[in-house]
Amino acid sequence: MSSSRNNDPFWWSFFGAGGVFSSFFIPIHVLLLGIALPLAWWTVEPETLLELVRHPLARIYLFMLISLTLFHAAHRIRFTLHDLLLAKQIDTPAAYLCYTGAIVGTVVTLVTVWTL
Amino acid sequence: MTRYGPDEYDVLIVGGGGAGLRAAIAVAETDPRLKVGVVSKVYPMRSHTVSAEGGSAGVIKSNDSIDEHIYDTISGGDWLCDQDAVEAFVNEAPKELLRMEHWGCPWSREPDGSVAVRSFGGMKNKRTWYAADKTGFHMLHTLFQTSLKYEPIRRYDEFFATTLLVDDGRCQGVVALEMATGRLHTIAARSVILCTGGFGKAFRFTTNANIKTGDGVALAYRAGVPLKDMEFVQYHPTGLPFTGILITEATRAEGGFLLNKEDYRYLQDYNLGKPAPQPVNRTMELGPRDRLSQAFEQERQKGRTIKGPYGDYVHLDLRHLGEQHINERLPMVRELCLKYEKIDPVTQCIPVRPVVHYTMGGIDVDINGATCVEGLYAAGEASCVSINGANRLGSNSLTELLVFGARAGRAAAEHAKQAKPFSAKLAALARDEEQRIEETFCKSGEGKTSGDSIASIRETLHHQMEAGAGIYRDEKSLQTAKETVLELQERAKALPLQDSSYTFNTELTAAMELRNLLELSSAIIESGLLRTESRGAHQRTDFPQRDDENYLKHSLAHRTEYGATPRIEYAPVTITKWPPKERVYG
Amino acid sequence: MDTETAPTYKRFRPSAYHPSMALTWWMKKPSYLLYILRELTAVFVAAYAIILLLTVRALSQGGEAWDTWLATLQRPGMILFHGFILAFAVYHSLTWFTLAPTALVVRIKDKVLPASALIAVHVAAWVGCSAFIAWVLLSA
Amino acid sequence: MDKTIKIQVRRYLPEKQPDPFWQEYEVPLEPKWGVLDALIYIKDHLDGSLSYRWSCHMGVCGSCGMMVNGEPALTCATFLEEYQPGPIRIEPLANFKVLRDLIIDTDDFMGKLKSVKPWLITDEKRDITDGENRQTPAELKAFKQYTLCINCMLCYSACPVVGLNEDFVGPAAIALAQRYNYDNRDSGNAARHDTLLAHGGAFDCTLIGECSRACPKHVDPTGAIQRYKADGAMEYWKRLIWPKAATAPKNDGIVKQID
Ligand SMILES: Cc1cc2nc3c(=O)[nH]c(=O)nc-3n(C[C@H](O)[C@H](O)[C@H](O)COP(=O)(O)OP(=O)(O)OC[C@H]3O[C@@H](n4cnc5c(N)ncnc54)[C@H](O)[C@@H]3O)c2cc1C
Ligand code: SF4
Ligand code: F3S
Ligand code: FES
Repeated sequence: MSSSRNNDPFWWSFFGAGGVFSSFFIPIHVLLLGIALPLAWWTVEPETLLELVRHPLARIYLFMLISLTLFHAAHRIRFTLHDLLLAKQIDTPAAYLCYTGAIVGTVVTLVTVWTL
Repeated sequence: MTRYGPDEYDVLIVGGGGAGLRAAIAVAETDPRLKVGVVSKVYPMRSHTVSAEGGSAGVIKSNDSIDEHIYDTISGGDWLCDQDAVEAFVNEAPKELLRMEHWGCPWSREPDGSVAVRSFGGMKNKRTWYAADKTGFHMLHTLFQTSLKYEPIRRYDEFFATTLLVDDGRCQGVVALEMATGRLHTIAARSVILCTGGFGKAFRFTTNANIKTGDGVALAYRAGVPLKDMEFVQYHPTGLPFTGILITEATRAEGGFLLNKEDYRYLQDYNLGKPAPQPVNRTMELGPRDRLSQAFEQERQKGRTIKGPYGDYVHLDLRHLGEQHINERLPMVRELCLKYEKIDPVTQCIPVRPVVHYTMGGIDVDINGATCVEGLYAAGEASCVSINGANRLGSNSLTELLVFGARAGRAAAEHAKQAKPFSAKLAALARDEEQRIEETFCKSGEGKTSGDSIASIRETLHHQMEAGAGIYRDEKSLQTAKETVLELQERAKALPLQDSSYTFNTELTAAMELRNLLELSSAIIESGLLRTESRGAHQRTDFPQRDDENYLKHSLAHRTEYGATPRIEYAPVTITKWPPKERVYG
Repeated sequence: MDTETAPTYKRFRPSAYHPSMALTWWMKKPSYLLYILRELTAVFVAAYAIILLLTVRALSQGGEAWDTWLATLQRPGMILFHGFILAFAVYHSLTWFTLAPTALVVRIKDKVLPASALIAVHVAAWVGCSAFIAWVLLSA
Repeated sequence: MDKTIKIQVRRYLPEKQPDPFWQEYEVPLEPKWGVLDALIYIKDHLDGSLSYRWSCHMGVCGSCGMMVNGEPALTCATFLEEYQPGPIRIEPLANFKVLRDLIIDTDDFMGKLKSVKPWLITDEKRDITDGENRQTPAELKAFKQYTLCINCMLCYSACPVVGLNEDFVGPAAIALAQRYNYDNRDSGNAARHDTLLAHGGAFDCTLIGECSRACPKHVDPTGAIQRYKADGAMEYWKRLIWPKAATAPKNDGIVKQID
């Protein structure tokens, strides 16, 4: 066992925050925007929707939801890869890959909600 | 963790139970320059101290007094205790228990945050510290975990000590079998402390764990140390019939009743006072263990006990205490009953019978744990100081581990500092030991399927000890037991094994344990045979009275040779302020 | 002491065997399988985070982009995929709530709140959050 | 003959055969017998060469853990009757090296226990003459559950992470660290962070929860670990943002040898 500190608690904090956010909010979005809207169970003008998401609170909310969910998922996927492939060597590359993905996603999200 | 080859220590402790660990810490605290080794045939936290439930006695509350604890102990021991030792013990007890508190032991507490104490059999006041009903467990784990922080302490886990290295009149270490590899190690030490526990496994129905085979006692015996007061074997009145699992005395302290076949609290017929609505210390169910076990035996002879597949039993009734009280104060008792007897003490009576519990006798040591062999010390249940006399009071033993473990540790440390160099002969002694083991056990029994097995010898021994040296004994029963044990020793002279592996050969260790038990049994029987009186746990139906004139003295069993009757000598009992009286309860 | 003359007991160095875990370890017990399924929710939840991001983008790019995106969402395959996502997301939420009490110890006076109460609080909050989001969107 | 039950034991005799093998025995089906009693019967009457560990026979010493029909169990507290009609499969605890038959190598576990500094660490030395530390029943209750661990290692056998990642310090060790962390007499949290925050520490646990399900003493290592993660993450951020305010380890209580 090495006694050097590493950054697991850092990633875990985001994993936890993302877990809370995504578990509370993702399902309803899937239901409304991914199923109800395409099936036309309800209709809405894109302009109204755009106005809604332009509200500063909505921007913050969307940013947090998407970014934290990505971090949450990145952390889980990293560990699941390790669990399923039984390969210790894979942990470091997997960690880089997953967290980089989440960081890139976060930047893209930031730009997107900023420039709405 | 393991180093191969001859290791050298200042102090080597054999046994990782409460006494052994306390001694190890005492050495490390006396002088951190001393190297301490702890040899144990099981990992320390598997030691039998782990199963002690009820508590550990020490005067702490203002309504209690040192004098009363001393008196309870001496009278409980039927005046066979050495009173100077009891005084030292009672005086140091509170300090040792406080030390445990400072090491983190999770003692149960009063609402104001001070430690809580409870009543215990034979104790006049509440003075038994407890940690729910897992006191020994918590004490052992606290000691073990605390011992981990002392760098000078090195452990030899799962090493089985097979003999002491004695040369030039000094004990200079042990030979130990590393169970994982089958290799014998020579471990040299300037002082050796034996803390190997008791030998209740000489009997069939016992609360004792599989490991309680008195190895260290036998080791000292073979090295020429006499064994003191071996005839005193304590029966605990309440064990579960098949498993021998102990139902703690705390059940009775909390108010449990003992009922015979007719649902009658039979203890009132045996000079133990009259039933009262609340438990009263030193009366009825809270009388001392020997009296309660004897009362059971008499009830049995009157045919008033209940018959079961594993012998006769009576009922321990807790139902009136209520579910909440039982859950709070006796959770482990409920758990054990549900598991091992499939009954719930909240709604059903618990079947109980007396079971062998504690061996008062053991290695003859002085008040500092020193034996008559230079450099050899002993503490804990393996030793006999004696503070327990003819009958140990419940909850004195855990405290004894601490007080005398620490004392022996300090004395052994002092001795180690001034001891002379090791003799050159140790290696040769170890080679002899190797040869003895090979000859006794290893000369090919492989493929052996029947014949003299460890199990059959052990079964006969158990049966004979129960029948001949049980709760009640007489000349005839002891004589029969003596002859049988002599025969068994003859049969066990060579015990070839089926298992010829070196890796974890538990058959080999079982065979060595059996030989140890046989030797100790013959000492129990011979000491009992010659003590023609009744005192404490030693009850002779042919000599029902206590005889202070002739037997207010310790018996000392000296080994003659393997398979021969020991020679019994006597030593005076130290009486300081408390002259012998009749033991009155009720 | 002299090592050479120490007893030469026939020493056997144990060669231990270490059974290693099989690639299929997670199929050995139902509880392991449920665990792996729980972890796999992350893939679907992340997928939806990306879809949500794309939805917002399409919205900001206006008319035509939005229509194309809506058409994509309306493909049967996409609907089916969302069905999967929803199932996993709900499983994710439920497992998250049931595990929340493991880390949380809530004391009210001297009593520790039982896990079941904590789970109930979480589920109630979940329903509340969902209703709020639905209200905001549907009433827009 | 009375009723019997078949017991299949996973055996390993390194000196005779390089590979483990199965051996079947038939033992009486006694109503009160635990699986351990069956093993004792085998050793006493059928095959003296079968090796396993046991001691207390009452579920407190923690020696007799084995896999019974694929699940980790204390064999002295698991009863034959529950497995009728059999056969019962007994294997050494999973996720450990096996030395022989049902005996596993526990050295690694013992080292891990020690690595979390499981002893009371105090800021200032207290003397016996200072008397007892006060601890109310409520304060005792805050950590009591974590004191109940018997070191049986069943949780290590149940936890896949232990099997997948040998560095993981494991459920019982973390629960033991928490036992001291939540003790109001202790101030050693900082010293224990070194092990628990690091690689192999609490954050390697992926909350599978099997450890708590396997634990015969209801220690709930899962809860202990999760609670540590919350505390440890807080500590991590403190150290990151404002290192001075973070609890610096003052001492770790280790008593060194003087040379
Ligand atoms: C069920 C039960 C309940 C009890 N409850 C109480 C109670 O409530 N209060 C009380 O005061 N007392 C109680 N007692 C008595 C008390 O627990 C014991 O007397 C005490 O624990 C003995 O401790 P010990 O350290 O002497 O030996 P043990 O704890 O038995 O330890 C012996 C050690 O010696 C080692 N050892 C033995 N042989 C060898 C060998 N050949 N080579 C190497 N190592 C060896 C073992 O590995 C072990 O570590 C109870 C006893 C029992 C059986
Ligand atoms: S936490 Fe439970 S399962 Fe794990 S070692 Fe301790 S008692 Fe055994
Ligand atoms: S099973 Fe293992 S992954 Fe964590 S919750 Fe228990 S330690
Ligand atoms: S033998 Fe002690 S726990 Fe089973």
